[in-house]
Amino acid sequence: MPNEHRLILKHADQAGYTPDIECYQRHGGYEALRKALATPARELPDGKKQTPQEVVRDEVLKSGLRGRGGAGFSAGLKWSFVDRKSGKPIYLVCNADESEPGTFKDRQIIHKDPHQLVEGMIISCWANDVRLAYIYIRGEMPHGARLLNQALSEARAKGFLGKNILGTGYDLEIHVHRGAGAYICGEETGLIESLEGKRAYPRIKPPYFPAVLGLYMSPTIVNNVETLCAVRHIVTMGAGEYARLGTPNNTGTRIVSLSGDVVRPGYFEIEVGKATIGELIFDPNFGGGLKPGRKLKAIIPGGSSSKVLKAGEKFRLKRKGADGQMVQVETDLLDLPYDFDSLQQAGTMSGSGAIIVMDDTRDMVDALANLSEFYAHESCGQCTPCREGALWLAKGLERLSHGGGRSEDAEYLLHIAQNIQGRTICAFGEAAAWPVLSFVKKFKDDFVARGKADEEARARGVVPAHHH
Amino acid sequence: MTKVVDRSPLTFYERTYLPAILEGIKVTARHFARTVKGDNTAKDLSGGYYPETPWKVSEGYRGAPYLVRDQDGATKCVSCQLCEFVCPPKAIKITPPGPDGPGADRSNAEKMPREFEINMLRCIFCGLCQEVCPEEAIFLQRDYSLTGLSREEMVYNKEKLLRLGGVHAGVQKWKHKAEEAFAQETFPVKAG
Amino acid sequence: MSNAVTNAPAAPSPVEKIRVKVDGREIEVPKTMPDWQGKPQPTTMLQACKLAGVEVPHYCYHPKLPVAGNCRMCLVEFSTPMMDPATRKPVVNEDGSPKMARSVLPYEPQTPRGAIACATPISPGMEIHASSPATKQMREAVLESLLINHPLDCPICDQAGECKLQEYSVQHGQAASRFVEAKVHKPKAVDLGPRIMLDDERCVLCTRCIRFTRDIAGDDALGIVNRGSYNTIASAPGRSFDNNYTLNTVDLCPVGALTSKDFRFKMRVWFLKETPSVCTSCSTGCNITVGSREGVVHRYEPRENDAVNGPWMCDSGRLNYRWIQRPDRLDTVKLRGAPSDWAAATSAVVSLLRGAPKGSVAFVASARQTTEELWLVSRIARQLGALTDSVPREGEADRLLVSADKNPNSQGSRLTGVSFTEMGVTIPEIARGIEAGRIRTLVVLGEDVTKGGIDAALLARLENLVVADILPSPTSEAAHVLLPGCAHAEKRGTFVNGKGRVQRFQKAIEPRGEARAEWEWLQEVAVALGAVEPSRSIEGLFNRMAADVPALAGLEWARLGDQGVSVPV
Amino acid sequence: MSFKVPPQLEAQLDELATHYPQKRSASLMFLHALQEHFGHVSREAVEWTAGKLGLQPINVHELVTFYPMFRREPLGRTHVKVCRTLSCALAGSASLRRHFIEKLGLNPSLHGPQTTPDGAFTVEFVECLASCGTAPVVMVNDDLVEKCTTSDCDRVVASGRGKGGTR
Repeated sequence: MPNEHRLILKHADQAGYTPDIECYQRHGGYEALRKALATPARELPDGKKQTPQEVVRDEVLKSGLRGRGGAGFSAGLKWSFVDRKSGKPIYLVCNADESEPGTFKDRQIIHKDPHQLVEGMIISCWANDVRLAYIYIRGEMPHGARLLNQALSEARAKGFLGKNILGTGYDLEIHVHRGAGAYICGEETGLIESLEGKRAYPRIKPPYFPAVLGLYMSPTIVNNVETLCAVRHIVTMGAGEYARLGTPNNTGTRIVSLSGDVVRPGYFEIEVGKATIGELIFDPNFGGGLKPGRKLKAIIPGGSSSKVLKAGEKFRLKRKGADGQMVQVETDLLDLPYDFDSLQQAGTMSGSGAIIVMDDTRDMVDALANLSEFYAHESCGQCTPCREGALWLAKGLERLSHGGGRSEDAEYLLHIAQNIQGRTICAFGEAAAWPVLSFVKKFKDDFVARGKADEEARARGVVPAHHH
Repeated sequence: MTKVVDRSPLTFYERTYLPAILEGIKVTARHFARTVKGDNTAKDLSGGYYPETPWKVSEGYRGAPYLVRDQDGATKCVSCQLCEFVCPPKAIKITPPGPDGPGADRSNAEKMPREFEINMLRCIFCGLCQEVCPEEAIFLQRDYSLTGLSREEMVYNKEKLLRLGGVHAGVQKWKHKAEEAFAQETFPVKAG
Repeated sequence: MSNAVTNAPAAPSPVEKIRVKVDGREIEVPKTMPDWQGKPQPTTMLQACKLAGVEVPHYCYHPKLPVAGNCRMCLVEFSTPMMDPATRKPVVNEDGSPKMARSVLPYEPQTPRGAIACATPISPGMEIHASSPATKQMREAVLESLLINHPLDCPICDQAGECKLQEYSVQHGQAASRFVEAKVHKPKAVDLGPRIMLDDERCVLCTRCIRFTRDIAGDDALGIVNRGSYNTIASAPGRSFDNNYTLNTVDLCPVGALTSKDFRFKMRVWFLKETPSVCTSCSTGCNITVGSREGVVHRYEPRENDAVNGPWMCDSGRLNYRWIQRPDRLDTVKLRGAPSDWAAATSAVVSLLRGAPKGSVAFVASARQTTEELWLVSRIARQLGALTDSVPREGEADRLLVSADKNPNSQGSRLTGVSFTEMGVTIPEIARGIEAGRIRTLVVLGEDVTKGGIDAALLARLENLVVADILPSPTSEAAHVLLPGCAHAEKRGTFVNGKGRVQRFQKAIEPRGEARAEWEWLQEVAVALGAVEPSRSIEGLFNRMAADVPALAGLEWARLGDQGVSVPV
Repeated sequence: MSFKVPPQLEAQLDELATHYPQKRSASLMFLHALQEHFGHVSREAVEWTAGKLGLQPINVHELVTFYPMFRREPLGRTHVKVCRTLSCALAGSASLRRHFIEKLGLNPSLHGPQTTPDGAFTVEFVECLASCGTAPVVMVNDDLVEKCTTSDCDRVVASGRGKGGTR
């Protein structure tokens, strides 16, 4: 039976564990920073020399750490893209704008163990020659912002932050910057624009890749809270040890946020890929199953933007067989290992690690209408397909879910969504389109039936019952 | 396909034109007889006693173009000047309202012509103005008997065109827009 | 200031070329091309397509504005040579041609993916499928999106006829809309500033206006307010959008969102005859297009000329056209106050000049007259030994286009020798000459000299006052011979702008009443006096002048083109 | 009402502006601070911020209208934000909102934020508050009420009625 493997949240929920620096240090806090700063330079077998910073960057790359924010891109590779020759300062921004529906993992770290993030950030900044860094926290977390500010001043007082950190001559300043209720600030270039004091309009890429032209047109690293915390553990454990956690190419631990129709919603830190979706939902250690008498209908596996999975769906996963050859294995939804690659092969993504469970009492039309309203509200409106399409979807779904449906609405919705995905400045286009594409394709009968029923009701002159 | 028209030379009698003249006298005599008997109403279109008996025009007859109002009494024309552009004999002359002209008599149609003139002496009743009109504001109506004592009198102005045109109860798209905007309550629309 | 206005570029240094294919046709394009500021940047797909003669539709892109990439209209499908990930070598087909990889969605490899042509740099061997079915579908979809909340009120929209939404709908759109929801209704007839009216419903949020006013005009006055589908262009509450360049946003606006209050509901653009001309409000000489119908000028619009004004012009110049239609225009030839005709008036002028003793005649010819006219004045004056000058007109300059010299042809006046470097220095001398009775005949073209140093009392001392002008003034009131003149829109000719750009302008409308282009009677007088050989047309006159004036040596009317030619000044 | 930023707050804001290499970056933090102090971001606050940061008023006005947390009108003393998004919706947030609305005598069919006539409460639906594991959640001013029940709602209303003064 799988269990949690708590690394980042090891202490967070322990009785008596407090977010102050003394408590953190009692639990080994800031030792990783000391270790990182003391990293010796090293010579590679090919004779090339690595500075201590390069050694740490190399460790992060070797650890196989993948971004925990949504895209699951290798953190070490992301760092390696940074333009270090521009002569401009390099900035690091912690993306704490946790706003993907279903996700509440960063909240736990920020509220319960803020110093861990601060330590992870200081190490990451040092490893990337960053002198100025920001934590972009969502506006709806005022307590989190206060705790982080508190943690930063405590760290400053102890010499972990500020001028000449721990006597190494390294200077770093970190500031907390509050967002103000815009989901699009989670997109890294939108976040950068917002941090520059503008509307969070994502930038066009090319040319504005953050690693080259980011904050103030300087090279910039944007990492998720959990990713930066993981850096701290990679330094402590060493890349090899960290990479042994999880499964190949899906290393380490990650925090899964579980919500919706389960008995025990909550967050669980697991070794990546070491628990299946079924276990996460049904295992008493995790979700504890559905409410009595209910059956699973659908799950959204990686935050609301990921494509929905239907109960009973089967996927063909590529797996290494006993003889080392790649074989295709038919896998049921519930047997999907919860990792980056398996979910990608299942046509969806693990995104921000948030699972939303829906049981058989749920109406897929209404659920999708709810999500589409979210995306219509959160579209920044910069580029045409998303600005117009997101609201169009929401209006169509609102109509369908409130008695104004037509039998052709399923096709109508697919058509609109198809014209958004892949055509926008940022990935919000996909985020808005994917739920629609997947819900309507996988539950097409529900959508068509809803539309037909409305048509028939209208033909009979009946005012639809569910119109509020 | 070529149709061959009979052009055989006239006979001697035909060349005297007497048979045709006699035929004409016969028709006249018949009508004379009917008039005397008091039975002079025309039974068919071609033989009416115009102007005593007005010509009964068929459905879809293309007479003079007039402007129409909508069912609320508002001028439908928005001075887009497409009819002026398309008019083959250049019979239409529109004076747009300009920046400080009067607004439309419907709140959100924004404009209507300051003056709209059709020179009925030039008009060839072709119907292109009606066809091109995006507002269903001008229609060829069933008037064919246009008379006047001067050229000036034959230039119909906006007021006259609207008076002659009457009401056309069509889709009131500007009104519909206004209603839709009103139903939206506020701008920007608040989420919820 | 931006580099919107640049002089003709110096001989370009050789730029590396790369080969790309546009719609299957291979072309060679420079690796870098000038961006909106003229700085070399990697050539974009859109620029490459343009060089290949393939039009890529767009709304937000404008060659003289920073790239925004938000309208998505220029999405195109493309292929790049396939690379072997291991060897980093191109993969080749059996026939040796490079194997191409079509751009596809990473998560849906069967679905083509577009790139915005306005911002995506080309790479060697790239193939741009500017008219492939996938590209067409993307355009169709973007247009559909732009139209769902658009009011479709073309009949009342001033932009109709020059609207990109209309044009692209015809070229790339669908006949029917699938949209069955209620449209978003945004503010209409928003009073954005003294010259601009905004209809937010028509706006496609391309942000050209915002970028123009921020990055070109230097007045960060516009922005987008609200969010998502409710986004609207606005100025800050209580702030008026009123800099001297606001009307350029009307030209830039690809749709009918920003319209000119001056032109509002005045005339449908398809009736307008477009005549290339030059603005006369200052010595910058912005190139303009005069829009007129049936003898009435309805608007000026800037005409792009990178050597002068780029694609812009100032509001004050643009709106300075109403005087052409003033009801009090001089439109009758008068001799000693009585209506006359051109034959009588011209022969009167000839005879009084012919009989005049040397030094008894002076000319004040406005630097608003054409170069040809000024040259004729100078030739006649030389024949008569007469003093000549123009009246200087100074005002405020700005850092973009407006120059302090408010005469459109000061340089023409100087080059032809009518005035000296310091314009107006001779006028006091002329005044003294009249005072002393030495000067008994004064010929004035296009000036009210009572405001320029020769007052009414002095004019009254003259034996002969010949005045050619457009509008009445105390000087024209005092004229013994009054010759109604033409506005620039009513004749042809050239102006030489402050930087020495010789620019020709064409006739847009017929002159008012008996008014006649000044060069016509000036030439008759000059020929009669033996000062010049006759030319039958403005072309001939210009060429004759160019042969005579050293600074214009070698120029020909035909060579001036619509963009003019620079001469040293 | 004249707009006056107290010196203490101004000093705090001046310090905030030093956190960024470019002053414009501080605009969100300025607006947060001004909203906390004045209860909403007025036009004067926008102009003041613009002047302070060397911006044009439109630059700040753009932000106030983009970020939903900024309010251009005064709100109720107790600001109730009910999470509307999926996990909370599954846990019954629509009935929570209706409970608040009915309890406070507001209009259930109206969308958008509503304030009680006495200025005591503002109730609105907001998008995901990132606490989906404890759905449904409601934010009351700065505090999160997790696994919110109707009796929690009643408690919020009762304690909000107790508060006097204006924000």
